Amino acid sequence: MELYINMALLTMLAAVTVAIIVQRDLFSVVILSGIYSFLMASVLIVLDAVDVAMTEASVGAGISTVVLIGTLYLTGQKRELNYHRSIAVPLFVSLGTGAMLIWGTWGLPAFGIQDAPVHTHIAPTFLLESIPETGVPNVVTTVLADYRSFDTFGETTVIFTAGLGVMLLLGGSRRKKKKGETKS
Amino acid sequence: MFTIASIAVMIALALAVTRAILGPTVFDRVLAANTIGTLAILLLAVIGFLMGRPEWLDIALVYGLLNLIGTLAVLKYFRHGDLAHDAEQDTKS
Amino acid sequence: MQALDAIVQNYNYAITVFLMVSGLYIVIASGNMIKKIVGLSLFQTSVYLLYISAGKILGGTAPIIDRNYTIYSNPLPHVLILTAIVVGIATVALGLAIVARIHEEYGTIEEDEIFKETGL
Amino acid sequence: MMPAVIIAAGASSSAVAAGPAIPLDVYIDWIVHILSWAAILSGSFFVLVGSVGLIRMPDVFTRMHAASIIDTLGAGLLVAGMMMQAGPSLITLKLIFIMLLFLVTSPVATHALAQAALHAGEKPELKEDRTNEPGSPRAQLEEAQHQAEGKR
Repeated sequence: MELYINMALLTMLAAVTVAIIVQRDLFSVVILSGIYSFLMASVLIVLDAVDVAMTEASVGAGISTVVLIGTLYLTGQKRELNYHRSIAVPLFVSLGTGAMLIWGTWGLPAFGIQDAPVHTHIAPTFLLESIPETGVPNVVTTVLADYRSFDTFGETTVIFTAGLGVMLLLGGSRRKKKKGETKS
Repeated sequence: MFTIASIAVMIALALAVTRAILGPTVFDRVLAANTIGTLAILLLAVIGFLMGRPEWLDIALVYGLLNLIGTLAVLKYFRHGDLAHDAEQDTKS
Repeated sequence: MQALDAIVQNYNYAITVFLMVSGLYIVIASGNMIKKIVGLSLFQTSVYLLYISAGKILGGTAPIIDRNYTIYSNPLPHVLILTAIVVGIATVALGLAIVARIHEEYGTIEEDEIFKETGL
Repeated sequence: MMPAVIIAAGASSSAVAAGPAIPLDVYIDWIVHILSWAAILSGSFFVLVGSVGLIRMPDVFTRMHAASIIDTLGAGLLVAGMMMQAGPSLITLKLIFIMLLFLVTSPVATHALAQAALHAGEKPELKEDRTNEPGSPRAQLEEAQHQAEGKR
């Protein structure tokens, strides 16, 4: 049953993606990307990644939508303008990449089998040692904050740098503009 | 029992996605997005019971709150043209 | 029957490839920078789907230890993707800030208009 | 898990129904099980009805009615059925919170949507808009357009 729910949700995901490609109204693109994030979070729940689904929903459907709408407010553009760009080159590049990726998936193990190489390396150790070593039942939390905590620390640094970049890009120039407006 | 419920919710989800893709105005899409959020919460709860692990319902609460925030952000933009609208300015001017 | 099995086994990978290719197509073909960034986030999301599909075990359950269950899905891809999601939103926010800055400088967010203006 | 226990109890009660001594708990479990079946089935029905309405209704304002069926009756009955299945536990508390969340957020979102749509110039489609009889708003509009074109 979970397999069929998974397949149906993935089909809807593909349909929403096609709608995003075709759509020219930028608000609709933003709302459709929010819908895409909700559907993706549901897929992740079906695939047992509960924590990832929570993060994807809060980041993709929450923060990302609000940030995109904020940008639409700052730029004030409502529609994508219709330039007569040739679609031959993008189509060729993406179809070529797609063909190579499909060729690459032939070597992958079948979906959901238990003895795939991914599951034999270190994951059993994490699952077995989590309770005795840390006492936390949620293994994802254990790995994130205990076994790979330096990784998480690096991620925090990345977010800090990005926040700094956004503040430098937007803060300074807008303040100047506002001062100029009050003078004139 | 939960199989029937999950099939019903999946069909409803498919119809709501259709409305989001077809929707002639932006408001149709916002309405469909709101409905998809509700249906995702229901699907989450039903799948939790279907697989026998209904402990994940906290996530459904997160979904519900985010759904409201996303909808209100979009609609506030349309109503006032601004995300941080000050209601007092309306009465002053 | 065998064909059906093949479809079921490769459906996740096929959709992953489709999402990735559409993200790439939007980034190349669209001239609007906000839409380009939406395409970028589609591309990132397809990578999440690939990792999580690899970590799933059919018949397994979420990796929260409980006495009633013995088979759990692989927790390691979940951790990697948690990091990737957060870094992804940082990228998107920075990209959108650059778009807003470009709009202040050139008055447009269409690539072609900027090229026309600067004579590139 | 709880549902399995209830199903087992229901099955045993029907098997032992001929026997003399059946504890009262078994009957109560059975009734709760049937009630939760009914609640979940009717909830599924209302979810389907709401989503079909979302597709078939003519404009935004009428579609909001259809969507609110999903938010109130559909979600309410489904959550009630699940509560009966879960029994008194932490899960029931979480389900109650989800239901309260629906009851608070759904009207707020719908109100904001209707206000924004009206503000943006969407007009609800009235009954007289659909007829073409003389005297109806659409006929008057067409008349006015006709005259304007004639003057030009």
